[in-house]
Amino acid sequence: MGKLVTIKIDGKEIKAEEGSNLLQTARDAGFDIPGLCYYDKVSPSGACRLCLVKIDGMRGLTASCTVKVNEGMNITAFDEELEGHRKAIVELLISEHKLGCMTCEVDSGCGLEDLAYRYDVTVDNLPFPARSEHLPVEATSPVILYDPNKCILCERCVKACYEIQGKGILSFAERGIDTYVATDLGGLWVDSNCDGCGECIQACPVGALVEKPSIGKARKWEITKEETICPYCGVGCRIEVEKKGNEIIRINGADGPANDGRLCVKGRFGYEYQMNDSRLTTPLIKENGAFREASWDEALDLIADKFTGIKNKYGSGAFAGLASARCTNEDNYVFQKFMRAALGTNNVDHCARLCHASTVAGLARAFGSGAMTNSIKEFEHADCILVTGSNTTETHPVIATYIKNAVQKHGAKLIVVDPRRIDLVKYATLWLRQQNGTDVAWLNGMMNVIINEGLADEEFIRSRTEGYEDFAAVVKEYTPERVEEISGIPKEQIIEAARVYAQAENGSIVFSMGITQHITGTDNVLSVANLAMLTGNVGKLYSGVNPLRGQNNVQGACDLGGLPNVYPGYQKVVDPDVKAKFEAKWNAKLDDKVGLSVTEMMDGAGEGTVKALYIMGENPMVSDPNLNHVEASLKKLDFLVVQDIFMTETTQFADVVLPSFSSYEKSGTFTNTERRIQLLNPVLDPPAGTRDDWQILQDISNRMGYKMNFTSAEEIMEEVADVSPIYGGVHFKKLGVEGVQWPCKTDDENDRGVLYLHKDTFSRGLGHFSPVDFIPPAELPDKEYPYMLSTGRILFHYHTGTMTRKVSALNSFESGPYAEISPELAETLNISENDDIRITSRRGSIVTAARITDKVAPLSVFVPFHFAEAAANRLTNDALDPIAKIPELKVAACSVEKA
Amino acid sequence: MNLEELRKLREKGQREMMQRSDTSKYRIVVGMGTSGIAAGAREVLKAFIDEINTRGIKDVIVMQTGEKGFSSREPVVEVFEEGSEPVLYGNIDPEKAKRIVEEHIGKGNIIKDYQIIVGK
Amino acid sequence: MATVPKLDVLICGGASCISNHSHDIKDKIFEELKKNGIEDEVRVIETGCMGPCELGPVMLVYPDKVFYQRLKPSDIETIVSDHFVKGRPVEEKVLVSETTRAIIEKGQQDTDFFKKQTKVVLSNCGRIDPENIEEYISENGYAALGSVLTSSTPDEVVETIKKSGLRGRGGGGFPTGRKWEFVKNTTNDQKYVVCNADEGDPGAFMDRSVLEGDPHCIIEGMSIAAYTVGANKGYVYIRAEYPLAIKRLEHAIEEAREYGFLGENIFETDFSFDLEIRIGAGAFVCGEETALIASIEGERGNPRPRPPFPAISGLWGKPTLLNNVETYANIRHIILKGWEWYASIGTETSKGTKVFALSGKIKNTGLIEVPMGTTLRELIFDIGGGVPDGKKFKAVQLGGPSGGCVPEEYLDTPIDYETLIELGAMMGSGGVIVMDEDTCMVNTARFFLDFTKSESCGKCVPCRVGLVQLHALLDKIVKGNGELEDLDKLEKLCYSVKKTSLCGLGQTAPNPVLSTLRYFKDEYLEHIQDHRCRAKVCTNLVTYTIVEDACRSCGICAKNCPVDCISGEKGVPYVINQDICISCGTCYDVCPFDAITTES
Amino acid sequence: MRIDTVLKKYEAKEENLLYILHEIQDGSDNNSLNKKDLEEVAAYVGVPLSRVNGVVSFYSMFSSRPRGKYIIRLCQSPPCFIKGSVNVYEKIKQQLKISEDETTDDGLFTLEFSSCLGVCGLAPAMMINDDVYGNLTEERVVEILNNYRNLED
Repeated sequence: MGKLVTIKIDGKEIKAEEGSNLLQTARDAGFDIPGLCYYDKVSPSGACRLCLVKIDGMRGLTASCTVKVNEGMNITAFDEELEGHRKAIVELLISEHKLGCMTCEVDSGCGLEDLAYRYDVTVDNLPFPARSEHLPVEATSPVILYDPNKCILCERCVKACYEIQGKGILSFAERGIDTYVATDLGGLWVDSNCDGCGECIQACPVGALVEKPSIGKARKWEITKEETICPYCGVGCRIEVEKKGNEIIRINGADGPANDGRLCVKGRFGYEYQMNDSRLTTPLIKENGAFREASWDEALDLIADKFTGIKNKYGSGAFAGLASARCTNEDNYVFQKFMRAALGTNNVDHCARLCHASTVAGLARAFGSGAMTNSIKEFEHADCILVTGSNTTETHPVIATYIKNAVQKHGAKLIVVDPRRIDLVKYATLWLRQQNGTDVAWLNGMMNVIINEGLADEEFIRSRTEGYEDFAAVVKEYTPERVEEISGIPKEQIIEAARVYAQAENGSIVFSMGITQHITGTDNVLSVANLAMLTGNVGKLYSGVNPLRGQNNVQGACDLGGLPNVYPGYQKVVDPDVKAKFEAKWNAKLDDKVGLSVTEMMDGAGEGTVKALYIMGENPMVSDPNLNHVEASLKKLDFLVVQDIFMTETTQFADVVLPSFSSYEKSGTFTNTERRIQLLNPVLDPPAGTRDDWQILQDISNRMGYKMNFTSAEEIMEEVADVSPIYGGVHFKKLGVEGVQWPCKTDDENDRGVLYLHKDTFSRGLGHFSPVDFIPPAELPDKEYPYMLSTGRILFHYHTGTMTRKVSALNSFESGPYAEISPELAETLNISENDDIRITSRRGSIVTAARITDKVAPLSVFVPFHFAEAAANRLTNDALDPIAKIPELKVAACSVEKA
Repeated sequence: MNLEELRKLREKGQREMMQRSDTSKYRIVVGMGTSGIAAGAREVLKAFIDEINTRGIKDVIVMQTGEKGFSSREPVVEVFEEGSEPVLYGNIDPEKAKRIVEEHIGKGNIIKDYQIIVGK
Repeated sequence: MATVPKLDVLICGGASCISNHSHDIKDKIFEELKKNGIEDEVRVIETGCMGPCELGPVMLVYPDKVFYQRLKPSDIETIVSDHFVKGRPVEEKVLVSETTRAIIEKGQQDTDFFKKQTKVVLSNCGRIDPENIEEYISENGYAALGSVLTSSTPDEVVETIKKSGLRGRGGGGFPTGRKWEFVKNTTNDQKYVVCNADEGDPGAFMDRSVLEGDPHCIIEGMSIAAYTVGANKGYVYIRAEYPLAIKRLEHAIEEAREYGFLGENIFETDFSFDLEIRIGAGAFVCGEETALIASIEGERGNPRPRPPFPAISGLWGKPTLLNNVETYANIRHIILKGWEWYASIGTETSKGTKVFALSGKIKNTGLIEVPMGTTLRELIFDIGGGVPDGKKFKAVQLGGPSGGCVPEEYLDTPIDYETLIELGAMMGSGGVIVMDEDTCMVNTARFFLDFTKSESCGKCVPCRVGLVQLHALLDKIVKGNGELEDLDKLEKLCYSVKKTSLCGLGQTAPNPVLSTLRYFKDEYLEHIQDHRCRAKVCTNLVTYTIVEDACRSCGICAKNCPVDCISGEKGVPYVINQDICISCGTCYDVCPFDAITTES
Repeated sequence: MRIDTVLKKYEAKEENLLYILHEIQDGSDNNSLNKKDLEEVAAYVGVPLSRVNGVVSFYSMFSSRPRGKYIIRLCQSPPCFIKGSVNVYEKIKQQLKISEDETTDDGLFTLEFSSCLGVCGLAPAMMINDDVYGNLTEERVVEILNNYRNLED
């Protein structure tokens, strides 16, 4: 908050912050100065000229949206002259505007319509003829419709696309009266690089840009709006759901702490699955290989009976459960409590095993806490951001916008280290293209340079860390020359990257599964932590080590104990004091051994030691490595229960399928990737016949004799706060729109948790340097399988596609599987674009369409893993990181041939 | 570069201007701004050089300058002769240029009907 | 050495006279002069078109003020022997009329061309070789820079410029010294000086002329400015339409670097400065300073809101001094000759000289430089030689599309920034476009709006849409469909566009409409009420008819009529079918007997 | 000219965009900027494609449509208007059978308007590529155009 100054508007004295926007200040003070081009999220244009005011001492009229408040300003906001000019401007706008208000999507919510009403401007009393010829409407985008005839050229969309989203797909083309908004080089919208985030629509004050899927669905006055959290990725964007009855009409970005109103294409347009007819609305029981509908009582009794039988016969160790990164914290708490207290096993895990198990393990060892150290919006203010193994633009689109903002608005240096030419490369100062799975090598190489050139933060190392000597001894061996040999990155680039990162005032590291999904995942994470500590880039604002968590609540599912080794709040199951505490709190006898991880559960099922599996909202039949093995294992189970909202590739193997709530229907909380616990709002009524996940579990538990009496999600969170110190201060009443960031240990309303971790002291006391040596991936290309296979996500689909593949808007961007191959490879194998190719690994084979692109390295293949019909995970390697048990999804050897 | 060097350079330049008049009796200066060129000054300049070469005249140099401002009289040519008022010719074309060489340079006769009457 | 001639003989070299063999007459005169041995006493000058083409070939004799018409080579022998030798004009070839008196008067004025001029900015143009830095140095070049760098503080320079009274020559007339002071007083480690060589108004071309003819004076002016405000980098933004100016300046910059006038430690001081050229690509609006900055940055030339002013936040957000070519060209003269000298020229509020570009319906088109305070009449008639072809002066347009039209009755106003504003025009860059009776003022206003609307960047509403609507209203009037209330609408909208537009383009674009409405409202009324265009320009309002007596039934008009609305046959005068006629004027142009008249 | 050679001459900064575009266009076969070139320029300078398109379409001297070998820029300044540029326009139209922004079938000439060529004293004027012609009359227009045509024979 800057200095308060006094200004006068139309004679009224107003206190305002010095340097604040005059138009905003005036409006906040109740002066309804009109203005169409002003948008508080982008730089002012001063283009519409409606907000003109008179300011003493300034010549002529001044657009108040472009003026900063100064002490003593004396402003005339309304007089006859100004209002006359404003009316004239509205008349001019109306003379150019296609007046189709009665069929316009934004009728009654249109800035220009409001002003026409206010200034009594109609077609009949226009002093000049209205424009009669109309330009063609641009409707080729799957999600956005642009009507140039309604466009008032306020530039808000153009600025939103560049200044907010960092994309710059839109620009004005031509000039003067012929100006219009064009994409890229002016071609069709559908052919452009527009990825459909719709930020432009949100910025449009009139009906020139509208959501195509919403057209004709509802008038503005039929709509009610409620806010909740986006169901997709780990960013945790706040959304405003517009609904008519129980149907979603459109979704807007709302001002949440992680997104400032920004959204991506999935967040805005990915809601259609919610209205899909194939939604599960009744429990299903498999009989003779086919599902039949069943009552809740029948289904739940059956499960309770079966479980009791198995428990009696094989003991608790025969159970395993997959908690869910898609469900709420409360669901996950009840799930693990059910598994641990009711069934008596620590065999609980979830798909975090497949994404960030190594992060949790590595960062816990280095820092004492396995989460993102800093917060999302801090990225915008970092001087240097090193992004590695994260295709942020596609996997965490809104986080990518802050990284782009840092580069474009504040001149930050971006270093991308990735085998693929990902979108962020366009924004990068440096792009280092390493061989897959050589991360320890290049990280050690950078640190070798930093130490040799005296760029290390010696004071930080001395006062905040331990283990430096051993670590430095290993790093010494990784000269840039040697690293070039291992990683394929030219040594000059390693040196340059080392300098850029080390010399930044605030260097931030962003990583994701490109780092974690290796047999050396934990080593990789330790190396990343070493790099941050070496340069003192942890424990302060705008810096840190920032693993981006993939799913909406993967952080929460881990926090709440959806892991085989810890209770909620990362309290170790092997710690007798902890066990004793939980036994007392839960009034149950608990398992004292670390349970099975996801991959181990599948092995156990295959080997027959695991008899019953309970899956809550996960789809291992697409998401897990080596699917042929998973399939065989699932088939061997005695009893499989799956809770979900749709039938999936996994439910087909279930004995009982239970229908639950979708995100839009849920109460409870999600914890996003920056450790922020945010409150969900049930914006839609769930379909009849469905039950919330935690309620289902509680019902089964009660039927099995372990009583749980929660009546609401809020009550569950109260228990969480009670048993888990890092959530100790988390209460629904306190969360509001901002939420809190754990650790939040006190009930104090002002304790909003911790923005960035490890200030002054690490969670574990001193930061720990680990000496890490390079180990090559488990499987490398050879004669038989000569190419490097990697997998990952794409922007338009989510995880196993259960939701997104039921959204036609998203399907129009990308409807099915494909494999990226390089032009070189295509030429060698005589493959043309869209040709069917067969990709084979030691574990399986798929056929999919070829996409030829220089995104991938010449001898590499990339396959998105969302698509069951050509599931990448039929090919992937389930070799594990020995510490974190994470499989090496990012590296496998494969062969490619024309199918 | 310092002030002294600048002064020397200036004096040298001024001297050369005078010397130039010593060695060359005439200096033909063609206005080669865009206006002049648009009106054909380039052809005029070429005509002067060609004609002087053809006739083997030695004591004349042809130079260029910017435009004097007489747009309506472009191309404009000024003939300097040691000890005389410069003569300003307007609306010159290659033919007229040849005549200037022949008459003015060759015989010392000012061609009055080419002269820009305004001024002086 | 030429002797002073006793007689000046002006032979019309207009196209029409030439086609009537005026060159034969000229040759004959030379022949006769020689024969009579008086070639030194008579100066023969071929002039531009004198106007009365129907009387051609024509010839004027001064100081006798005799006008000869319809000359044939055979007349010359007598004229030379009787008139030139004996002083007795050959009466039967002499025509005395209103028109000829006017022509004679005008010819007289030719000789006034130089008398009223004072060359400061243009002093080197057309004198030195612009591609030879040593010639510039010989003319005291870089002496001002040397003196400032070695013996003046930036404050002293500001003071000198302020006291000189120099005001921005690009249009607005903001005091240059004060602008320099603003930029000097900002604290920033990076500042820029920029030269706006995106020639302000169409119709003004002095900036091009200076860049082509004396490029070093801009480098020197900018260097002095950079030293004064604390900048080390400068940009000259030139329109791409001026390839020669770009080439000459590029060359000059190279030379200046070579001689150490640009670069590090200039004149062995701490001052370092370098200059780069940036070129436009065809956008009039880039002459506006914030649009120019955007263009230098490599963006669309969309103006940016002010405040912040470029002096505070300009190029790349840094304090930026922006002056135009002519302003910078004045600097070295002020430094060398002192502010007192400069301030002694001009009027109370406007000091020094101003370069004007005379164009349009004026005899001596070109660049002239006069002290501020010279009257428009002196400019147009004494120096510019008045309107050619015997036509009547109607108005002078000053300041291009941003300026206004001034009628005859205000021609005696001394020119300075303030008086022109009062007249509804503006100094602009100094474009002086003269219009004669053949110019329709409504159509002219429409032309200007057509120009500004197609040059509007489109960013702000009043300019983008307002100019289109103003143009549409004018178009309606020009086409004969105007209504009286359109005049009110025009005026009201002009006022709003002026007051609310984002940048100078929109703020001044209505001026041509407002000034013509002010001085030539009768023409607007004629168009609307009488469907009449007195200049016979607005084709929809002009009726062509064939004068029966004059028609020789040759049929050329019918043959050329694009809509076949002329009919007739041998021996009978042709007739135009007015229902079909589109008033294109083709028949009028092709008729060999001038049998077609226009009415409005 | 290969676009790389042009790019190499300039620092990869947005401020060089206009220079680069001019040079590529001048070196092209058809006085225009094609999509591929623009994509390369955008990538080199580091700005979004849309920014490049915005610039190309804003400035009248750039064209993304193929144009003739000779670009005629007819001055539309007020002095030229007053001195009859309309007649010159009509003559060119008649001679070349093209209007504003059109190219002759033989790909030789494109006719465009310019806001001012700065030779107002010689109005009406036009520019053909880098050469300016003043004091235009209908006859002179024919003569000039023929000169260019003859160059091709």
